[in-house]
Amino acid sequence: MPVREGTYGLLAEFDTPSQLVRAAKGAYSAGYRRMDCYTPYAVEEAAEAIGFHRNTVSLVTLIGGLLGLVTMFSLETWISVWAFPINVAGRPYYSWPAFVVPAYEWTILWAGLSAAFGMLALCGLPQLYHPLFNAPNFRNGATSDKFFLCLESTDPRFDMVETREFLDGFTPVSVVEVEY
Amino acid sequence: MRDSVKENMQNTHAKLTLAEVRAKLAGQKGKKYWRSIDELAGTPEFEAAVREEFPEHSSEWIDPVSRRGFLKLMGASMALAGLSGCTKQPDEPIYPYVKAPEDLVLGKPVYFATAFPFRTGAVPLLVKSDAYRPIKIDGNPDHPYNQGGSDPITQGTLLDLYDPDRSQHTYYRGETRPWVAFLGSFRAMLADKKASGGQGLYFLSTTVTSPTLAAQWKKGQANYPNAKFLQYDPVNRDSAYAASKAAFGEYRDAQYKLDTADIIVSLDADFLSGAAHPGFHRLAKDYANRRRLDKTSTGEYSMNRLYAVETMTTTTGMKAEHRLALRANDIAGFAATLAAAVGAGSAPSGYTWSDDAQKFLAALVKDLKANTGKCVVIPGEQQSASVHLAAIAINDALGNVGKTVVYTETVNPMPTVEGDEIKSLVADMNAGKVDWLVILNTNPIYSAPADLEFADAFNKVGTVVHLGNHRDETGLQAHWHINAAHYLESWSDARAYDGTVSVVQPMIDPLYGGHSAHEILQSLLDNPDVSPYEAVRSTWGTQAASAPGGEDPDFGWRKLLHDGFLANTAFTPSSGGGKAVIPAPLPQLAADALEIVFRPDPHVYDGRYANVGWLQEIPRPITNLSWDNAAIMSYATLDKLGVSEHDVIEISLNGKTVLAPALAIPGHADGSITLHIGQGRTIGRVAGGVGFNACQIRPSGSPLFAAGATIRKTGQEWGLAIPKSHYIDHRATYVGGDGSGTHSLEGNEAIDRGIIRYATLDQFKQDPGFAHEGYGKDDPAPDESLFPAYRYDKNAWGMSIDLNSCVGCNACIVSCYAENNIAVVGQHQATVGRIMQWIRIDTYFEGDLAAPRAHFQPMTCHHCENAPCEQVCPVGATVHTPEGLNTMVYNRCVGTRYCSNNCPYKVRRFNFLLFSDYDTPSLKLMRNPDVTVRSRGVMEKCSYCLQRINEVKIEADKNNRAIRDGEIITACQQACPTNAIVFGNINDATSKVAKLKKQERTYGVLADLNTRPRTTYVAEVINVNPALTPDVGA
Amino acid sequence: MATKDTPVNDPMLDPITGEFAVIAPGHTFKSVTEEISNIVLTPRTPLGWFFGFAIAGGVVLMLLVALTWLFLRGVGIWAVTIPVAWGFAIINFVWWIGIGHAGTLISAILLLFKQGWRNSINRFAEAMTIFAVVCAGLFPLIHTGRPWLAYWLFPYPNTMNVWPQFRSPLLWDVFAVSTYATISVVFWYIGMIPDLGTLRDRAKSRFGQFFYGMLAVGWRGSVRHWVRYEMSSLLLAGLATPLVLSVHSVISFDFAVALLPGWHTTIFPPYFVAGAIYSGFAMVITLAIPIREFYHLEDLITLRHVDNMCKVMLATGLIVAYGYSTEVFMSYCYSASKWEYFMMWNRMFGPIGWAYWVLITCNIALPQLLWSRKLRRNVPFVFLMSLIVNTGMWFERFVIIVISLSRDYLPSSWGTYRATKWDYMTLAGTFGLFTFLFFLFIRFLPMIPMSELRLMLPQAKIRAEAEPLPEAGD
Amino acid sequence: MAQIFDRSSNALARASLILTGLIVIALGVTLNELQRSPWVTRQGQRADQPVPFSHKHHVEGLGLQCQYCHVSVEKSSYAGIPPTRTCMNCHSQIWTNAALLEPVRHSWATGESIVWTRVHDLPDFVYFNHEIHVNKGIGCETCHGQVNEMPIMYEQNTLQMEWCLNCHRHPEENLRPTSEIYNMDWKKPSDLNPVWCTATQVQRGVPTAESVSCTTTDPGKQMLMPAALQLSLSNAPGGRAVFATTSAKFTSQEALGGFLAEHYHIRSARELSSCEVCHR
Repeated sequence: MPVREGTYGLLAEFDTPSQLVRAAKGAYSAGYRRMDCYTPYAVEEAAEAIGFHRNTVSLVTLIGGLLGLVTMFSLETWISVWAFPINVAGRPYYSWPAFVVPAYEWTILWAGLSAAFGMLALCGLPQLYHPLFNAPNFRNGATSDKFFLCLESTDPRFDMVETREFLDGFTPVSVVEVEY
Repeated sequence: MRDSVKENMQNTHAKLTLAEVRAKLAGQKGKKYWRSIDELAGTPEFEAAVREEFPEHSSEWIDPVSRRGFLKLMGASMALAGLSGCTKQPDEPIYPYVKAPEDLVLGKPVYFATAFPFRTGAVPLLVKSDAYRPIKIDGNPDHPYNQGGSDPITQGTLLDLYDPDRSQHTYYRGETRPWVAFLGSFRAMLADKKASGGQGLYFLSTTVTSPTLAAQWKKGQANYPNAKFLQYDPVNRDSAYAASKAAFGEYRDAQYKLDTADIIVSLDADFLSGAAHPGFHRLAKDYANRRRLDKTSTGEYSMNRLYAVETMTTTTGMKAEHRLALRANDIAGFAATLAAAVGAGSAPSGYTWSDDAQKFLAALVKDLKANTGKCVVIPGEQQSASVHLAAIAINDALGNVGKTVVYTETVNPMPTVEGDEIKSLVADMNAGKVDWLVILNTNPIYSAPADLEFADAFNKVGTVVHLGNHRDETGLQAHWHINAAHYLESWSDARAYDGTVSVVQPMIDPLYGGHSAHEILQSLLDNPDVSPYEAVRSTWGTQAASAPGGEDPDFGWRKLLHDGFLANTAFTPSSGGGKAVIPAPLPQLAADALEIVFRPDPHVYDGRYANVGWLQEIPRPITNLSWDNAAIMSYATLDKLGVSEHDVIEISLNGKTVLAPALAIPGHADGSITLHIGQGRTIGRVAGGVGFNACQIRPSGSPLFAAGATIRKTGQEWGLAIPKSHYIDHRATYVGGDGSGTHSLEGNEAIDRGIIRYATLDQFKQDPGFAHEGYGKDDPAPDESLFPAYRYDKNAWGMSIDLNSCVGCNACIVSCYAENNIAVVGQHQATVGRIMQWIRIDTYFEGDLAAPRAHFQPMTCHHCENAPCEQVCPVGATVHTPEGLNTMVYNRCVGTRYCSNNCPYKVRRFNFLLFSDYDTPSLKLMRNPDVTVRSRGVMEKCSYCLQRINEVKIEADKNNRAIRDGEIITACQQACPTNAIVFGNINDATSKVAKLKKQERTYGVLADLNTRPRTTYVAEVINVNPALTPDVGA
Repeated sequence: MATKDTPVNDPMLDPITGEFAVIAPGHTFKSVTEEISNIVLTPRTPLGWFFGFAIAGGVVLMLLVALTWLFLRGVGIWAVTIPVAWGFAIINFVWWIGIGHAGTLISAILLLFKQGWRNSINRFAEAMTIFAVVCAGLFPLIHTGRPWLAYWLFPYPNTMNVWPQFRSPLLWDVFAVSTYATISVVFWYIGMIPDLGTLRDRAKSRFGQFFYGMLAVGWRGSVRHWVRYEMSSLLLAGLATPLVLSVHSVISFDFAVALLPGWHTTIFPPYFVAGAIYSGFAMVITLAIPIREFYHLEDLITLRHVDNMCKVMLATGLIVAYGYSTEVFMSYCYSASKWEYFMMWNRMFGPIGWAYWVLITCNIALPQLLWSRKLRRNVPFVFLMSLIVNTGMWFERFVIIVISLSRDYLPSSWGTYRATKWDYMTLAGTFGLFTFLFFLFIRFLPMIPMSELRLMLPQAKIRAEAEPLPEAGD
Repeated sequence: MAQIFDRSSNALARASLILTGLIVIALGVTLNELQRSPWVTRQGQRADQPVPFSHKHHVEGLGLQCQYCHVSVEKSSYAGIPPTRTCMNCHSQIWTNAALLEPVRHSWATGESIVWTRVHDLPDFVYFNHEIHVNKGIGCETCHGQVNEMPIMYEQNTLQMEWCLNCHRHPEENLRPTSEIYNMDWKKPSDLNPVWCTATQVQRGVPTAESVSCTTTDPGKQMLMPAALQLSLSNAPGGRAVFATTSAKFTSQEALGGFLAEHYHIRSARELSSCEVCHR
């Protein structure tokens, strides 16, 4: 990603999740869209407040699981019926009941890996460097006990002064400017 | 790796520390030193001392397996790095011939006829030779005597040939010398003694079997009339010879004709368990042929009936319809009583018989009298002369002579009572009369009766020469030791049981340049350099040349070598003969007296095969004992003596003592302990330290059995290796017995589970389908499955085993070992249950263990069509072939052992450690090149001799023809003396096996599991005397 | 309901339900975070940790000795033989895998059932799963005769054109266990990412920041991420649930698919799974109680947890007991099969019958004491009971594997089994390995999920009006 | 609180993730190739032999028959390595002083074997049988390559199990008339090189070679019957056999292979690819 200069956004710090949700709702209704909340645990209300509903993790998982199922079952069938058909214990080459088990396991394996890595990929992780970490107070609390709302400078409504005032209206602990 | 039990046993020997070993050796210099360290190294004390110094699994560090271990770890770690599939094979060199023999086609075996000159009569052989290395020994199928059958000992002589412990040099006082040095010294002595007629020159030989050797001695004696030629083997035919001398005035051999005998009575004669009984191959074959339920011309079943009276439980006794266990001492009394009852002699006084014995006697007498001329009484080799005389008299009285028994000249050319010869020799030795003692292939220091103190007498002899296969106990003490040539390496001759002459011809150049007795005796003659070949040829050449044939003067001789025997040389029965007078038998033993019975070991015989790993390891019939020997007794005696199995007891007899572990077996006579001779050797990597030497208490006066023994418990235990199940369960009522006495849980379960199915002849007549009636005895139909059955359209290999014919002799097992390169695992591993045999003979004891009925069942891989093992192998290392073989692909096996768990027959064997010997050069020569030698971590099992199938298949395919019935013979089938095993194509309705499988008596073991086994059994039918046991059978 | 033996004024007790609290009252986001993260981030390692770690390390060395000898000599150094071709290795394998199941159950199934109390224990229960699977996974590898060829169990293109045989339950095991290990690690790691972020942000040392920063992959607590994260966790839990049920079912197939009496039974899958959870919970208790004492985590792992886990043990123990009684019923009363009949008789009264009674005592008889609430809250007793149950479950596998194999169809081939010192060393060695890994885990990773505990605090509740809470934020 | 990671670390992290994936794939591909590479199989490698024996010179140059040295190829599993005597048959007369042949003379003089290095080395658990292959229409060249073009012997094919199976699963692709077994230059039939074959009536018990006769020259244009056919005519017991008078023309290996497989009674692919065929 290209290195950008300037301001990433304004970061408001709150003590309680309720304050954060209120601020986020306010910002959303004020027309801000490019923004995000940062919380030490999952605050679903905050996500709803900033209008994040779409979630494709499930779909990725489903596709992964089906791929695993098909891959393993066809592998087993190919091996036992075509690649090297051998009479094993008088059983048919196509012993499908036996093939179910590995196929089942691979369904879960592929689905699980898709769920985990799909989630990371959708989140854009790993992202070791992020402008937010430049904020002096962010790492003090975002992962332990503070709640943050960041309005990003790329939002068309963003204005350094107006937005700061807007945020101050929610009585945050502080509002700081985050640089790239 | 030996367990603590073994260590305990070692502790019963005097303990040594390494310091003491050094002290023992200190002060001994030069020539004495070599002898001591050699003597010491093999002794249990020395082993114990080593263990003491390196206590923790000392043997693990010492044995060759571990030395290679580190290299293997390197290999393994490289492999674990993931590249083993890619590792390269090392460069393999090719050593072509410089001049190739013209008739040799490398890769194709050649077969040669020869004979194994065993002391009970020659066993005619056909030896398979690969690039002139004998790799498999089997009976000669064309020979009239054994018709292809063999026995465990004969099979085992192959390993004896390649035994790495064989003596490899001529030694003089411990230093190697060339053979000519001995010859020079020997001939110088002969020249010296020429004048005195050989005064002071003694020969002590093993029983002479070679007519040529006898002829050589005869001529030699003419030159040296005062020289003496004596014979001694610890197991001999003294009783038979003494009896025949008494009855006929000269030594005679009895030949029994079981093909015409309806009633057979064994008076302690174990004629069904191995070559230790003269004529075993023929007797077993004739016996079995009368048990195939063939019908006579009148439509009756021509089945024989066997009665046995014996002490030690033997396969003969267990095959018998009716068996009476008597102490060895009392059998003579029984024989005399029987003789009196049939009108030969008078009944001995002072004998009282139990109810059972009286009932047995009455029924037997009745049966015999009803079958005069069609019955036979066989006396035991290890019974007294009085029993033999009684048998002669009974057979005479019943009109059997000339019909079921004939008397001929002796098979061995120099019959003698050996027990007397050794006594006279020792007397002469002690008297200082013996100047030179030449010991030929016998080992008196080990085997002479203890009270003769042979070792002491030995020191009074000027010069002792020992010719032997091994530098054994005697060889180590003798001044001269000469390494003997094995019979597969040398020329000789011998007569089979029926008298037919066989020529022993060498299969291979002597591996270590050994020499034979012929060469030594020839020195006595005027032409001392005549080779054994010329000597043998001069004996039989004329007779052979008279055979009709081409103009070639060599034709007859070549035919003799080709056939392996000289036709029409069987003995003609001597007519007439003397009258047997039965001497008064020994008085009946008091009820509380304890008797010791000495018997040859069923496998290692008198100790001469003690270093043959196969024979040591394969469980003996009945006792199921692998390695070791034991004080064998009945359960009642065990209880009475207050000892448990595996307890080490001290047996004292006439002031001599020996330590022996106790072992109870079903059916042994009470108040009697059987000791097997042949163990307790002190030399050899296999034999050394195995068991105890029963000769240590053997009295020269009564070498067969002796009363008056006392027992003392030592408090030690010895872990006897009994690889087969040996739990004896006392919960008789629960397991299905009648609640009285001791029953075998296994035996009852085997009958209950339909593993053993049998009926009496009467039951069979009424209900020929008895084998398929009852719970779990109906085999599922082929299509009784969710899945469609696999169709086998072409060849479908199968096996049928006739349980009526199987006598449990173990020949098949040894044959399988030789054919399939099966590894020997050793005493400890055998104890743990890791014995590798692909075929075993399951023995089930039914009923009260004091008087049981045994059932022998050879058990191999059943090649189930729905093989449970295959289904569970994760890598497909065991799969089915289109011909229905369950194949084991060793190189694919990763060793999960799941297949073994899922095998209901438990016939799979696993290489838990590196059991195969990859290092010993001589063993490499012996291996069957067509069978992979299995390495560690690999499962293996019976393959139906796949290599033989493939060989025949390729031959047939080359010629575009179908495989003929009988063209493929499995190794077990080939060795079987009774033809109990039949192999072939079950899809070919005309094949023998298919016909057998159609018999109503044929059943599959555990077939109700729907495994669809390819091996089936023909159920046993026994011909009981209704007067004795009316309620037996399935 | 408050009972007489629980003081009503105990702050840990909910005044209405009488239940113990899951978290002691008075905790804040900050206090929770600090209490847990300080265990990891403190520069001073407790002496006791070093002590325990050294002992565990010593036992691991013993395991290495045992394994080296094993690779040198072969599996023959163990007691395995014919007919008992599977011994300690497979017993230990099944036992360890079973232990692992509780971790997955706590993290997955209880998550699906929205059992909040699981949060305090799920992280180390999951860690326990992974380490148990590591110990378990060792055995199928080393028990083979030629372990260097164990990769043949995987289908990969090779010059032999030979493939694995998919009808074998052992191959199913390969896929089940490898999937289980992978999913468990992934689930564990995904669950740990937010906490790793916390550690990254709280770490003082540069190395700590870097180390946890790498592991946290830049987690910054964005609610968008949180939503995906929660969904992913839920899906993983949803996948892990059938997985955990299938894994022990598949392992039970190793036996159930075979035709051996005592193995060939359809009841194995459910009863193996219940048994796995049974022993797993016992192991969680075995681990939780010392940790709770040592690190003074009584506030976070409360008697409520102990009590609940005891109840789960009791419940699964009863399922297992039902399984045993069904086996007896099937073989003695219903099967009409002589094999089955003999198998059960032999299992109870045969030469190794004592093992069956050990199993019954440890798994069925003694755990009935857990019906008593008082005993369920008696920590030393519960600890002892957890050890008893684990012993019993080990013997369950011993009974199934060894006794069934020792006397099967053909009486001639009956045998016995006597474990060697190498067997014991390997078993003990895996205890060491397990403990060793666990010591590393509690020292370097957060053993209680902070982010999930925060969610459980009363402060986490969103109020309609933003009114500063009195205690919030300090 | 400063950044722990540099700006570039994001790109680095993602790049390394992708790289790891690529490395894993590359490793797999490498191992897969490695196990079939000449480094492992020794395909094409010329071993260090005591005498640089040239098959090209002896076969192509001098026209020696394969069986002159490899005597047992038709009758045993083992084709046979010639004894020193075979070398000396000629080399006692020619090249008697050649330095290259010193090992041969040394062997002859001392009776010690010439120690060759095995070129076609199968693992010990593989039981290959020359006799059946040669008798059923697999030519030397099929496995050993054009030995007549090899100055120093080397392994033409991998001799790996997959290579064996390839033919055992499709034997007809490599079958040729048994009369052409030793023909190093045999070409599979095509439109330009047709093959004519005549089969006698299917007879059991007649060696394969005698039941079919083939020729590469059009029998229609030729008066003489092929030698092999004459042989079988005269050998037929009691004139029982009746022969087809016309011979079939084959212009593709597929057709010829099918014909030969039928008449040589080649076992089915399933039988031939069964484990016990090669492993015992």
